[in-house]
Amino acid sequence: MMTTVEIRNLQKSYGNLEIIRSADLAISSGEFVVLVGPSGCGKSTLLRCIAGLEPITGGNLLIDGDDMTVADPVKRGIAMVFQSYALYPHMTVAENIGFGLKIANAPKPEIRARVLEVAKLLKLEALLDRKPKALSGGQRQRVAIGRALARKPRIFLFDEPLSNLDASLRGEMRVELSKLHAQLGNTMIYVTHDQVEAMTLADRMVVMRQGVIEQVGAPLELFNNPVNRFVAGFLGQPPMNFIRFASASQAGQVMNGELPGGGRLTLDLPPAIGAVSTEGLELGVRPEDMAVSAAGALNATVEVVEQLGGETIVYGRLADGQALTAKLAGQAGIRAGDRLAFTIAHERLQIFDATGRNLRYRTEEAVTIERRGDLVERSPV
Amino acid sequence: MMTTVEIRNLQKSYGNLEIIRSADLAISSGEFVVLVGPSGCGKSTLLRCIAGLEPITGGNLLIDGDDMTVADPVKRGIAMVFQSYALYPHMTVAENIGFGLKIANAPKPEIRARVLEVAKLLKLEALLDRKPKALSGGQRQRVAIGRALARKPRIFLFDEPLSNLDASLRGEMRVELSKLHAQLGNTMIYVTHDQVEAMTLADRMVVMRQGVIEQVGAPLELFNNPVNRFVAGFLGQPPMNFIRFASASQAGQVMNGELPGGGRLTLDLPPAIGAVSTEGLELGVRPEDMAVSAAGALNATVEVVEQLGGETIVYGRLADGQALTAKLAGQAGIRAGDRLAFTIAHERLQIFDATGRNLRYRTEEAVTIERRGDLVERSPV
Amino acid sequence: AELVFWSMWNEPEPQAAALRRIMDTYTKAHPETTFKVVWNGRQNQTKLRAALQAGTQVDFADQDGDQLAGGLQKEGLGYEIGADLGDAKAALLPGVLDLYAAGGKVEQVPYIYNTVNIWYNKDMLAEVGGTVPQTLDELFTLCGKLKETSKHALVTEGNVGFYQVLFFSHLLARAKGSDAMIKAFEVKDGSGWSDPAVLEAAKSARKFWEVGCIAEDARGFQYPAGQQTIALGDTMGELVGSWLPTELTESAGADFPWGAFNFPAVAGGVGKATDIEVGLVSVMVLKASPNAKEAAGFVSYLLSEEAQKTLVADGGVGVVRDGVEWPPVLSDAYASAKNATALSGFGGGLGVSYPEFNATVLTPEFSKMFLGQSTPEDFVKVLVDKTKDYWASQQ
Amino acid sequence: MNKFLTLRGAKRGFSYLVVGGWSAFSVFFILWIILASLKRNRDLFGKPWSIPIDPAWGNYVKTWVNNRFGDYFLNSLIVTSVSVAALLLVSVPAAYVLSRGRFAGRQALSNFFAFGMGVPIPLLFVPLFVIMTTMRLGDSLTGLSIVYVALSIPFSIYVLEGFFASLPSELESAAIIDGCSDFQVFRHVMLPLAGPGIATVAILNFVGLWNEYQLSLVLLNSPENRTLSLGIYSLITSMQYSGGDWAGLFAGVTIVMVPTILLFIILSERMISGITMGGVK
Amino acid sequence: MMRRRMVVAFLAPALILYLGLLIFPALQAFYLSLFETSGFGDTPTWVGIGNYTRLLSDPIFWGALRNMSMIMVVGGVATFGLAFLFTMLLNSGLRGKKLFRALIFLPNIIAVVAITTFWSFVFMPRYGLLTSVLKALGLTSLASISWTAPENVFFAMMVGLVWISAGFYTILILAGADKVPTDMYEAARLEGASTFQIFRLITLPMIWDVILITLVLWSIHAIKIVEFPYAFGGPNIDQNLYTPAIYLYIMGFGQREPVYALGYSTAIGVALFFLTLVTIVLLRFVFKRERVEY
Ligand SMILES: Nc1ncnc2c1ncn2[C@@H]1O[C@H](COP(=O)(O)OP(=O)(O)OP(=O)(O)O)[C@@H](O)[C@H]1O
Ligand SMILES: Nc1ncnc2c1ncn2[C@@H]1O[C@H](COP(=O)(O)OP(=O)(O)OP(=O)(O)O)[C@@H](O)[C@H]1O
Ligand SMILES: [Mg+2]
Ligand SMILES: [Mg+2]
Repeated sequence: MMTTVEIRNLQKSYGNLEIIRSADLAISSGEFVVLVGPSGCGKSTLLRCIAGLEPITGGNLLIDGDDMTVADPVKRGIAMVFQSYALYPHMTVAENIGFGLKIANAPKPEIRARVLEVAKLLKLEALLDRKPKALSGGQRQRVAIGRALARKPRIFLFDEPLSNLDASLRGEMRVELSKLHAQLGNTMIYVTHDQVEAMTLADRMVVMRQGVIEQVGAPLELFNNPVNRFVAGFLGQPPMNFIRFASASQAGQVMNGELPGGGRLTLDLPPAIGAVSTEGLELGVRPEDMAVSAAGALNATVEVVEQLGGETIVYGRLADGQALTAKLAGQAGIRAGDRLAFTIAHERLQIFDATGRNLRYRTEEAVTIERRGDLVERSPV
Repeated sequence: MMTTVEIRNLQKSYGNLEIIRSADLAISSGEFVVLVGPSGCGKSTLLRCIAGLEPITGGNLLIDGDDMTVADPVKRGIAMVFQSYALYPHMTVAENIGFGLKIANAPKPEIRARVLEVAKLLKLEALLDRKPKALSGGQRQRVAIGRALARKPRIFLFDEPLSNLDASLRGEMRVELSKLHAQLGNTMIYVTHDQVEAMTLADRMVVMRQGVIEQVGAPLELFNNPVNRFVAGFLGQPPMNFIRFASASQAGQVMNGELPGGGRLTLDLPPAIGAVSTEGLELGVRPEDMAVSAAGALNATVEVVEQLGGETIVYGRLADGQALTAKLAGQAGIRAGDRLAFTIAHERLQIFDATGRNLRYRTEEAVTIERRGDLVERSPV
Repeated sequence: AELVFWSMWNEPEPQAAALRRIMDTYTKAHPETTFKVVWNGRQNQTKLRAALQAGTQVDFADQDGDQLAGGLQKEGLGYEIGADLGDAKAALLPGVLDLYAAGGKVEQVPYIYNTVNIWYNKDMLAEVGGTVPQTLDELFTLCGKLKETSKHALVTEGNVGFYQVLFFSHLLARAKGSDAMIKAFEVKDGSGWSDPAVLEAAKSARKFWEVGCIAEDARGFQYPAGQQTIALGDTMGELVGSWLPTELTESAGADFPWGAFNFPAVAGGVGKATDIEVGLVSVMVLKASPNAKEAAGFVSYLLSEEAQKTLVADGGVGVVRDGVEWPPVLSDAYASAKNATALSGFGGGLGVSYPEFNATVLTPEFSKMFLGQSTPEDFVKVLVDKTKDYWASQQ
Repeated sequence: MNKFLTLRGAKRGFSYLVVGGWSAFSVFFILWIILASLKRNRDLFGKPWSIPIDPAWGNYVKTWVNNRFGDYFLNSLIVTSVSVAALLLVSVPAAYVLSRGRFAGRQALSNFFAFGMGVPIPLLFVPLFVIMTTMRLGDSLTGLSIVYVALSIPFSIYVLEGFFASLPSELESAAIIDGCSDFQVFRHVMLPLAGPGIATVAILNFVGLWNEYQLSLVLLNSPENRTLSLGIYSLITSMQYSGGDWAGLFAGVTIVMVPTILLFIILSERMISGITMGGVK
Repeated sequence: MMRRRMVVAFLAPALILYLGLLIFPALQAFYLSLFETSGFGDTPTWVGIGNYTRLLSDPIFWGALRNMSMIMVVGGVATFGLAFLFTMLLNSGLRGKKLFRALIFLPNIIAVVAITTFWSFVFMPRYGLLTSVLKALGLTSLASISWTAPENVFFAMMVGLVWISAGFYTILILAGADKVPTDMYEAARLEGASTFQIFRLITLPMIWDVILITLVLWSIHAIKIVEFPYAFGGPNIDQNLYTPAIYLYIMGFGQREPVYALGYSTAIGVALFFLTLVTIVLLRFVFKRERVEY
C-alpha cells in the first residue's frame, strides 16, 4: 500500500480566527507521523482538514499525488479515531466496530470475523454486546480505535487515541499500534500529548505552535537538535532548564559564558552561525543531562524532591534564584534544603538567543550523538 | 479546613453488575489521595459515589464524621472535575467557571474577580467569552478544572483532570495543583492514569482492580513494597519484569533461585513468611533497577530499542524466551540483536508466588530503601 | 326591558344592518324596550344550545327555518307566538307561516324569504332564441341548443349535495306532488320508494348529464367554482336558492341580467310548476324567556310593512310580507313566491322533518348516483333498505 | 476524478431540486394568495394565473374596516401570545419533572397527560361553555386563553418530555456538584439546553392557536372579542346569503398570514440555532 | 435528586388545568354518550350502550373509519417519507438550510381555509392551476381529468394534507436531528456512509425517541382530523371525505342539516378516544427501543 500525503501551504480559519497559518508537510508512504504541540495549537484541526471534515481555507492537500483539497472524506480512504471517541450510542461495541464494513457491504461472516479479531487485539471481547453508555472512558477509547482498525483504510488519523488509558494498557496499546504499523505499513498521522508515545511511535515528529509548524524531524533529531527554545522546551519531561547566563561573550565559533554562582562554560557553535547578539542568551540543559558531583559547575539549593520510584526529580534554585530541575535515576536520598553541585554534559547543551533561536542548531542532517560514557559492553553475537 | 472522608464497606452495583465490591478507605483531613487502577476498574464510579451522584448500594460514607451516605450532593461540600468535562454548552467559559459562585449568590464583582484569577491560573484568559463548542479538548478540560477551583469546596474530586493536556502543560498544571493543595489544604481525591501525576501528587495512593482496593499507601511505599503482583506490575513505567525461575528452593528465611540462562540468586524473606510453595515463583525486577555489566546475572538478547531522548528502553528476551525490559538513562547506543548482561539490585527485587502474593512484602511500616550507591554529596547548609 | 337577541348574522352583513335599524326604530317607538344583540353568525343555534345548558338568558333568536324546526322547535323550546301576531298573519305571502307550524302551533316566524328556482342569465337565453321552458322536455331542448354553442344550460357544485338533491326533490314533486318525498319516506317498510315514479325521477336527474344540460366537468366543481361559471358566461343558470344573485354580485357585476323560472312541470305529473321549495329565515322567541311577550311584540313589528321594507332596502333580501316588493334582481323570485301553489322546505322538506336521514342517506346517496358513482336502480334500492332500517331502529 | 466531481454535483443538484422545488411551491402558494387578495372576484375564478395589473387594494380596506379585522388582530395577538406564554409556564416545568424526575407513578402520570391528546375537542364544547359561564369567564378573552392553555397541555408536555429526556445527564451531575438545588438545575442548565425544543413547541402552539376557531367560536360571542380566525370564519360563512367576496377573503387570509410568517421567521432562528452539545465531550 | 416539593410544585398547575378543563368536561361528555339527547336542555333519555351498538352497525361510521385509516397509513407513509427525505437532504450540508426549513414549514402557519381554497383552485376543472399547467405542457388527457370528482376527491385532499403535514413533521424531526452531536455524522462520513445511510443508520436510531413522538402525534392527528378534509369538502362535505371526527361533528352540531344527535355524536368521540389510546399504546409497544443518551 503506497500512500503519500502532502500538505501545501494549508490554511484554516474559523471566521476571522486563524487556526492554522500555513502548514507545509510531506508525508511519505507508510510513514508514521506524530503531531505534538500545546493544547489548542491546531493539531486536531489539522487532522480534521486532512480527513475532509473541515473545509480548507487555503492551500492544497494531495493524497497519493491526487488533489484532494475538496474531495469527499470517503474518497480519501481515511480512518480516524476521534478525541471525543464519537461512538454511536445506539450500537453495541460490535456494531460500532463493524459499522464501516457494513457500510462497505462486506458479507456478514466476514464482518463478524474482523470485529472479533479487532476486539481481541484491543481486549474488548467481553464487551462486544454492550452499548457505549455502559463503558468506562478507556473502554470507549479502545472501541474508537477498533472502529478505525476494522476498516483497513489507506491512512489512519489518530487524535489522542490513548489519552484515557492507564499507563500499562497505554504501553501495551502503543506496542500494538507499533506492531500494527509494521504489519500494515499504512501511513499514519497521530496526535498525542504523551511524549513517550510520540518518541517511540514516530518515524517523524511534527511540532506545532499556534497554528504553525515549528520543526519536523525524527524524534531524537528534534530532541537533540531543536531548532528553537520552544521545541527544546516542549520535548522532554521534565522540560529543559533555561538558564540565563550571568554574562556571555562570543569569540568566533566559541561562546564563553558565566553561569549564576560563578561556574564557567565554553561551548563551540556551528560553523554557519556568524556573529550573534549575546544579549539575553540562555543556556538549555536537560534535567537528565545533569549528574550530582562535587566538581559540578552548577550549584543549586534543593527546594522540592519528587520521588517517582524509578527516578527522582529534584527542583532547586541557582544562586541568583533561577529555577533548576534535575532528573536522577533511582530513588535518591535527597531532601529539600540540600545544596548540590551538578556537572553538565557540554555536548548536549543548547544556547538560545533572545528571540529563542537555538545557536547550536546544526543545519546538516542531524547525527545521533553518542552517549557520554557508554554503558554498553557489546558481546559478539 | 478539616475534612475527613471515610468509606466503610462501600458497595455499588448497576443492576446485577457489581462495580465496587467492598471498599474501605479513611482519608484524613487535607490529604491528597490518588486513585489508580486499570481502565474500567471503578475509579470514576467510586468518585461519583462519594460525590453523591450515584446512590450507594451498600456500606457507609462519612464526611467529617457525619454520615453522608444518602446526603444531598450540595451538603457534602464537594467540587468535581468530570472525566467527560460536562461543561454547560450554553454558557461561555467565564459563565461556566463562575456558575457555582453565582448559584451560591456571590456578588458579581467577586465572581468576576475569582473567574479571572482562576482563568489566569489555567491560561484561559483569552477564551473567557467562547462557548465550549469552540474550544479544543485540552481547553475544555482546563475549563472543567477551573469550574471546580472557583468554588473553594471542602473536598475536591478530580476524574483524570489532566488527561487531555500536553506534557508540559500537564507538568505545569500538576505543580499548580500541588501548590493549590499546599495552599488550601483541602482534601483531594484524584483519579489518574498518569503515574507521574500519581506519584508526585499523592500523599497516599489507592490501587484498585475490578472494584476492589488492592493496596493503599504512600507512593514510594507502594512502589517499593507492593502487596502483590498486580500492584507491582501496575506501578512503574515500563512495568516490572516478571521472570519465572528456572528452579527455586526455600531454606528458612532465604530463597534460592536459578534464573533462565543459569544466573543464581539468593534472597532473604521477611521473618513472618513461614514455608511457601515454590511452585510457579516469579522474580519481580523493575526495568530501571538493572544496569548493563558483563558480570550481570541476567543475560538477554535485544529485540527492540526505544529512544526516548532522556532515556532508552531496551526490550529483550532471556535464554528461555521470557521477555525482559530494561530502562537505561540517556541515549544508549544499543541495537537490536545485541546481547547484554544485566546486574540487578538484590534488595529491590520481589518474589511472587503462583497466587500473585509478594513473598518479600514487609508488613511493618515500609522504610524508604536507600538507593544503592548514593550519588549525593551532602553539603552542610 | 332589554331583549337579548342572538342572531345568525355576522355584524358586517347588510342583513344585520337592516335588523339593527329596525330595532332602533322600534326602540324609538317603545322606549321601554331595548335590545342587546349577539351577532353570532351562522353557528347561532349550536351556540345557543351551549348557552341554554349554561342557563344564559336569550329572549329571541333567528336562524334558517329548517334548522330551527329541527333544533329548538323540535325540542319544544319555542314560545307559541301565533296569538301575538294578530293581523300580521293575514298579510303574509301564502303558506309562509304554516310551513313550520307543526300541529297548527306557530313557534317560529319567518321574516326573510328565499325561493328555489332556476336562476339564469337572460341574455344567454335570448341569444339562443330560447324561451322560459315550461316542461322538462322544453328544458332539455334548450340544453341542446346551448350545447351547440359549446355552452351549458345548467351547472351544479360537485361538493354541494343539497344543491344536487334539488333535482330529485323537484322531479319527484312535479311527478307526485309537493309532499311526495316525505310521504315516500314515511312508509315504514321502505316501499314508498318502490313507486316507479321515484326511479323515474332518479333517471331523469341522470338525464341532465346525459343530454349535456350540465357540463361533464361540473362533477369536479368545488363550491363556488360551479356558480362562477355563470358569472363568467360559460353556463346559463343553476337550480338554486334566490340568494344566488347576491352571492355572485362581486363576480357578475350589479347589472347582470338575472332571471329566474320555476322548475318545469313533468309530463303526466300531478305536481305543478308553481309548487316551490323555499328557504325561509325565521325568528323564534324562546319559551324560557322572561320577556317573551315583549319579544313577541317586536316580532310582530318585524312583519310590519315598515320593517319589511327596511329589510328589502338595507338587507337586499326577499321578505315574507305580501305586497312588499323584493329588490329588482329578485323580482322573478317574488313573482314565484306570490304565485306559489304549495310550499315545501328545501329538498322536499325531508331535511326539516327527518334531518338525520336526509343528511346521512338521501343526500349522499343521491349525490353518488347523480355524479355517476352508482345507478338509479341502486339508489332506489338503498333508499328502500335504509328507510326500513331507519324505522326499525326507531321502535 | 472529474467523474467523481460531477457525480457529486449531480447528487447535490438533486438535493437542491427536491428541496428547492418544494420550497418554491410554498413561495408560489403565498404569492398566489397575496395576488388573489388583490384581484377582482371575476378574474379570480376566470384567470387564476393572472397578475392583477390594477390591484384592488379596496379588498383590504373592506376587510380591515368593515369586518373589524383591526380589532380582531389585536385580540388574536393578545390571546395567542398570552396563552402560549402561560402554556409554556405551566407545561415546561411539568414536562421536566415528568421526564427527569424519579418518583413513583411518573410513567403513569406521563401517560395520563398523553391520553389527553386523544379527547376529541368537539366533545368539550358544551361542558366547557358551561364551566366558563359558571366561572364568569364566558365570552371573554381571559376565559378563552385559559381553555387554550388547558387543552394544549397534553401535546406540549408530550413533545417537551422528549426534548428533556435526551439531555445529557452528565450536565445534571455537574450542576448538582456546582451546588444547584433541584430547581436551579432546571432553571440554569436544563431549561436553557431545552431552549430549541421549547421554541419549537412555542411555535407549533402559536401557529395552532392563531388559526384556531372552533373553540373560540363556541366560547366567544361579542364581536369586540373575536379573533382573526373567527373573522375569517365569518367571512366564509357570509358567503352564503350575503355575497361571495372571495378576493376579500384572501385579503383577510393575508392579514392573518403575515404576522405568523414574521413571527415564524424570528422564532425559527432561535429554534434552528439548536445548541450543539459541544461541552460534554 | 428531585425533592417531592418541586415535583408537586411543577406538576400542580398543569395538572389542575388539565383535570379541570379537559378531564372533567371529557368525563361529563363521556357520560353523555350513554344518553340519547339533542343537547337542547331537554331531559336526556338513558340508552346505556345503545349509542355504541348503533355505532357498530353504522356503515357511515365504518366508511369514515376506512378513510381515517387511509389517511393514517397512506398519508402517513407519504408524510413521513417526505419528512425523512427533507431531513436527510437538509442535513447533508445544503446551503440555505434555514431558509428551506422555513419554507417547507410555511403551509402550517396559514389558516386551513386559505389552504383548502388554494388547493381547490389548483384542482379546479376547466380553469384550475393544475389543468392549465398540464394543458400548457400538452398533456391534454391528464388535463381533462377531474381531480375533485367524487372518485378522486379523497386523494386530492390527501395531497394537500400531506403537503402541510410533511412540513410539520420535517420540523419536528429536524429539531430532533439537531441534537445529534456532529462528530457522529463526521465519523459516519469518514466510514463512507452515504447521506441515506447516515440518516438510516445514525440519525434515525439516535432520534428514535423523537420519531416515536412524531408517529404518535401523527396517529392522533389522523384519528382526530377534522379541519382539513372538512374545509376541503366545502359547505356540504361529501361522504367520500368523512372521517369519524367529521361524522361526529355532523351528527352533533347541526351543520347545514339540523341534525342534533349529541349523544350519538359523543359516543363517536368516546370511540375515537379509545381508538387513540389503543394506537398510542400499540405504537409505543411496537416501536419501543432503548433510550439513547449522548
Ligand atoms: N468551531 C470553532 N470555532 C472557533 N474556534 C475553534 C473552533 N474549534 C476549535 N477552535 C479553536 O481552534 C484552536 C485549535 O483547536 P484544536 O482543536 O485544533 O486544538 P488541538 O491542538 O487539538 O488542542 P488539544 O490538544 O487541546 O486537543 C483552539 O484554540 C480552539 O479554541
Ligand atoms: N451505567 C452503567 N451501567 C452498567 N455498567 C456501567 C455503567 N457505568 C459504568 N459501568 C461499568 O462500570 C465499570 C467501572 O466504570 P468506571 O467508569 O468507574 O471505570 P474507570 O475506572 O473510571 O475507568 P476509566 O479509567 O476507563 O475511566 C466499567 O466496567 C463500566 O463498563
Ligand atoms: Mg485536539
Ligand atoms: Mg473513569
